[in-house]
Amino acid sequence: MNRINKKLQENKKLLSIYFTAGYPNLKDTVGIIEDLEKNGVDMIEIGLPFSDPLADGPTIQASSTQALKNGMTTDVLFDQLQAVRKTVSIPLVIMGYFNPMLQYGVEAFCKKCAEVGIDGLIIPDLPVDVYNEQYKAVFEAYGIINVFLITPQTSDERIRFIDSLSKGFIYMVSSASVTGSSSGFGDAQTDYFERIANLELESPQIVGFGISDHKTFTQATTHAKGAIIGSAFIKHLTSNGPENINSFISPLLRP
Amino acid sequence: MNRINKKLQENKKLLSIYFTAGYPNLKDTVGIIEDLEKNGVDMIEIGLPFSDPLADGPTIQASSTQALKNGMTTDVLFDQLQAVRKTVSIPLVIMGYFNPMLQYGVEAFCKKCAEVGIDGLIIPDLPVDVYNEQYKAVFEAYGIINVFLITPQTSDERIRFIDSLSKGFIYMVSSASVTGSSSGFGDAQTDYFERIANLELESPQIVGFGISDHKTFTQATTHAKGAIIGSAFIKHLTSNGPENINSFISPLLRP
Amino acid sequence: MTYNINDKGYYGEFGGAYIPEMLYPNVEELRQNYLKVMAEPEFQEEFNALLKDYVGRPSPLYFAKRLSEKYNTKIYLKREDLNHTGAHKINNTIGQILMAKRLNKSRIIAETGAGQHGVATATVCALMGLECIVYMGEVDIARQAPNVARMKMLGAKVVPALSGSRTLKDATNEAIRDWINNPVDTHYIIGSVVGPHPYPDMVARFQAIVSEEIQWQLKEKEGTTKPDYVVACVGGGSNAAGVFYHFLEDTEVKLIAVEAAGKGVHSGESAATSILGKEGIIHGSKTLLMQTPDGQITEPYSISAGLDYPGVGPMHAHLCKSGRAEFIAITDDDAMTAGLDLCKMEGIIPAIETSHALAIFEHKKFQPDDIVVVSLSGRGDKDLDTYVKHFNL
Amino acid sequence: MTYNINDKGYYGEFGGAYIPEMLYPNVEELRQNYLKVMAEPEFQEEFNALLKDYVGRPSPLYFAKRLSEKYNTKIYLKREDLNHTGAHKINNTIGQILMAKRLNKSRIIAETGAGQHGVATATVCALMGLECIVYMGEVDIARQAPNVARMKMLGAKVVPALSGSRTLKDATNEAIRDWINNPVDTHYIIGSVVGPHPYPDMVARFQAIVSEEIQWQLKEKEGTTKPDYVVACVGGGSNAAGVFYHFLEDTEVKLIAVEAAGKGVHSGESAATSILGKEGIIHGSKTLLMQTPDGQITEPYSISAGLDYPGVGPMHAHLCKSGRAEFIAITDDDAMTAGLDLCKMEGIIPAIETSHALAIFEHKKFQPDDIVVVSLSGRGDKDLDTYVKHFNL
Ligand SMILES: Cc1ncc(COP(=O)(O)O)c(C=O)c1O
Ligand SMILES: Cc1ncc(COP(=O)(O)O)c(C=O)c1O
Repeated sequence: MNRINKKLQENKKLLSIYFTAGYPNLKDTVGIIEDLEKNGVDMIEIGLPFSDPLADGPTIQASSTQALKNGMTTDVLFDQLQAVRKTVSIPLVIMGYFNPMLQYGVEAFCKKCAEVGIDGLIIPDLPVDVYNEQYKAVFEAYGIINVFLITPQTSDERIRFIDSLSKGFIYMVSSASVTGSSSGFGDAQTDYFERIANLELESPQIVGFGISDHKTFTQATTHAKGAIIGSAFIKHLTSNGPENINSFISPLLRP
Repeated sequence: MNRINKKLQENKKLLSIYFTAGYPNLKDTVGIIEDLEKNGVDMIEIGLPFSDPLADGPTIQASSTQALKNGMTTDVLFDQLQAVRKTVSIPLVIMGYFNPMLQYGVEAFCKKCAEVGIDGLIIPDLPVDVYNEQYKAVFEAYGIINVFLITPQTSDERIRFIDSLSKGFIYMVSSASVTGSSSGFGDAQTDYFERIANLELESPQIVGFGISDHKTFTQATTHAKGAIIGSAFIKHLTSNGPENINSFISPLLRP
Repeated sequence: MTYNINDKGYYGEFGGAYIPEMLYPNVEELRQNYLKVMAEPEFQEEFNALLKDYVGRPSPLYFAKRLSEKYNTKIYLKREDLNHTGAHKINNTIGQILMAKRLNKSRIIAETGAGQHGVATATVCALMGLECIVYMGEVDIARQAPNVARMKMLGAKVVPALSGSRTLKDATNEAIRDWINNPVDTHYIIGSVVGPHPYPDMVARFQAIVSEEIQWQLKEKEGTTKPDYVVACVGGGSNAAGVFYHFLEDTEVKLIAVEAAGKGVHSGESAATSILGKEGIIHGSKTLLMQTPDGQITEPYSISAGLDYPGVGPMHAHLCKSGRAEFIAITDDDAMTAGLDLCKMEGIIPAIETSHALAIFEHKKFQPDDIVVVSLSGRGDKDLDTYVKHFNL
Repeated sequence: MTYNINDKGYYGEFGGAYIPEMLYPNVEELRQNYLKVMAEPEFQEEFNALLKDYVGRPSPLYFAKRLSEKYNTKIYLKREDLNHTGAHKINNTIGQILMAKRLNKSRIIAETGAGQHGVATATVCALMGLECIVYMGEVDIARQAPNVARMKMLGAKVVPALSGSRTLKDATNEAIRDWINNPVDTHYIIGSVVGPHPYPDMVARFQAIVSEEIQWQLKEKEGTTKPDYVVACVGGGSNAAGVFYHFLEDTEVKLIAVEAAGKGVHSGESAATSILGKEGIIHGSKTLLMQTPDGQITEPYSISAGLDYPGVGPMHAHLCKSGRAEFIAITDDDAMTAGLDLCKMEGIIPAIETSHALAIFEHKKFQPDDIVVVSLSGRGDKDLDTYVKHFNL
């Protein structure tokens, strides 16, 4: 069973952390992953940096630009991850834009993911239909879970379609926005969270975008299985470097 | 008999000098006239300054602008000339643009000219035909001679027409140009001078434009009755002030 | 009473050719030929083909919906701003360059204020491969920099006029001086309905295409060839002459000429000739002009270089004196506001000259079913700096 | 083989809609409606009326006599520079603003490179009274200052894009981010045949008016609807799409797409996508784009802001790969020279984008009886500073 599915079966709200591979320094990737696991994080999204991350806000954009400047590439990332499974056991997901994967070759990419122990992919600009028609078979052949996004604008019908294709969890974008945009949740989010809960989907949902602290994590996970923190963690790395991950994670879990 | 006609009967080449009234200083007008006569000049064109002297080059333009700044107006000029005939006996001609005369009233202007002893007018922008149809009677009533211009482009036919209207002399523009343009005469001018001479006009011709020294004066008056110096004299005034007129005139007449 | 020119070259008591003898051969040549040449079928054909394929005529007659709603009347904009080079000026330069070619001239001179006429002249000279010299006041060179750059790109020589107020009047003086100095090979393309006869009439005839189009365009849109009002700004008056032309003798069509009041008609910084001017002679024409009691021409002022002229063409002097056209003076500020308003309401950035005409709606009330045609004489690309500074954009 | 789009939104293997789920409702709404709306008679009527009365269409097809003589072939210039706002871009924004209104959008966003699309968008927003936000790279804001001023005058908010090369690509990223953040009330008016399906097709259809006109205009002038060659510069490709559109399937008409070689195709400072690009995904579309072997999008370079884009629309990727169109890359210097040449020979100052297309005549020999139609996609008013500096005028 894929590590993601196993993790989703645990009887707890999951904390997932996104960070950009190669940021702040090229070789921080694995250290950060290890530290995150040590500090109790349940799942990690490793950002494969892209020159034109159009679904991301300024924080993640800036970290991607820096990571690319540091020398991060697809090959370098896979090299760094080569031995990650010797030390890390929580689910690892690569989050990245489709073009670098396309250039690498989608099959080669999936194969390599499987080799190094990546469990899933989040590709914001690979639409569900294209995945379904062209890439599903490859992903499944290599046991890679593709994670789809839904947003407050996604219709119930489409959500059910996405649910039917999901093999792991659904990435529930908290509000219509790029990453790092909103701070805190209002009535609109609460309504949306409840609407989705009422759909009683097969796939568990993990909420992303706009989660930055214990409060928003708790709000987001009232109905959902877990939540993902991205920009807030990148900001922490920018201010505090990769050494003090504990000071970010521990107040999140034990306020 | 008008002083101009009398002067034209003298058996000599006539030297006529143009200067701008009120230049270099507002009250220089009469003094300059008196000095010019004393130094042997035969006729004087007194420039009534105009804001937009479109037939004049930079030298006369600049002197006009300065004269206006000094406070020269039509009234001021006539005031200054009130007593000029007490000291000056050579022909005096006012050279000016038509608009100031029009504003003064053409009849009033002629009347005033007659009163102060002005013998003729040169009005570059009053065309022959307009003069002929509208103003001839007034000019003649006050005994004011209107002086017409001809240029190298003027056809023989038109020259004869102009000749027929002329009561004094014809102002022969040496070359197609604004004042102060050319320096010295070439073959074109010589041909033109000869062509006009051959027409054997009734009115004597006085050449203007491009005469600056004894040489050009001599060239210009080989065929013509006289010549007018304008810009060169203004330049002299600008450099030497109104006191040293002798140093300009005497080398012209006695090189 | 007729509002057109008579065979002596006068509109009523205004017009004529008050030129130095040095210009006589040139002006006379033109006078004797212009109507004949313009009547030639080949001339007409060439002129019309260039207006269509090169200039982009007909220019649209655009119903300005939002502006019409705002002022509760029917406002049509005659879109001369869409002409090649961006103003009505090119209608005239196309005509005159063809005229110059037929008169075998190889060298072209022009004056310019806003630079639109300079650009239009440089353009047709490039098109015909003729040498081009444009005189432009030093002040205007500074405030209409984009047009100076355009003229240079088009291969014209731009010569600064340094005398007087260093604006349009002085540029015109310099052009006339050039013409005096170059009487044989040179044609002077005057940019407005000013100057000695036959220029006012010739330029008006070349611009008359504008009102000719308005007639059939309005017929298409409103079922009538007659607007209730035609409104145009007046510098020298070529734009107004063009939109008025075919309506001159039809007094059911009311004509409104808008002049530049500058900082206020009686501020001492104005170019409102119809109010401040008196009969006199400027640039070879008997007309209304701003002058001292002594007959010295006054230095005008307007924020708009193209209206910054102390005279108007003799046609307009006659229209004013006879009461055929209503003359209204609009200040810098009111013009600028009307210009910005057009940008925001209709998505059209007008030349500041044109903005004066647009200000009419804040100054005069029209009836809901009045058809008001405003000449959108030019686009505002040349004026961006002035607008941006004025409004602190 | 067909060169048009298929019902899945692909031109051959290029196209599609590679968009984040956040954009799905917007793009899907558009996809489901665009053909239906465009087919509505009232839409057609409103679109065509605005093109005629507001934009000034048809734009002339001008026979460039002197240029034709110089290159000994028949050169026609399709005068999109005469459109309101000065380029072909407005054809598309008129169409899209009407679309946006029918989809009940109240807020408009756009990206712009040269500023022409930004101006065209700001213009139609003013016309319709809609809020307008334009994203523009910081570098382009500096080099196309006149267009920035125009957008401000038209009431648009210009937001600088500060990431990447701070040019068109980055402005597009920012616009997409805005759209993601404002999914309900906002329509994104993309300025070229790029972006996710249905944008490339929708924009091409709005621009198709250009080749439709060329057909009947050429019929009038040459007795045939078919030119031998059609030449257009390609940034994203909307201009080329417009002039190619009605000739796509008729292979007797040869198509030439001109890209910006910048300082030389292999100088490292270029925007010649057809040579330097590989298949990939940019701005929601599978197409050719300049990228590292690793799939990072390369920062392009061209002196012309409108061609300074690392991709081309999927239609053009297909035209290139299939060989239907010939792709030629022109350097900064050659483009500038061709631009100045047009000024001096024909009195038309072209946009620097357009100058790239004009440089074709120094790079390819045509036969004396070839009819070569070049899209004069825009006027050069926005580029005066760049020209003046380049040539030390
Ligand atoms: C756009 C525009 N409108 C009007 C004028 C005023 O000139 P005229 O009165 O001759 O039309 C100018 C002069 O440059 C101009 O550029
Ligand atoms: C005049 C002009 N031509 C061409 C282009 C290139 O864009 P596209 O290839 O979409 O026509 C631009 C872009 O701004 C432009 O302004």
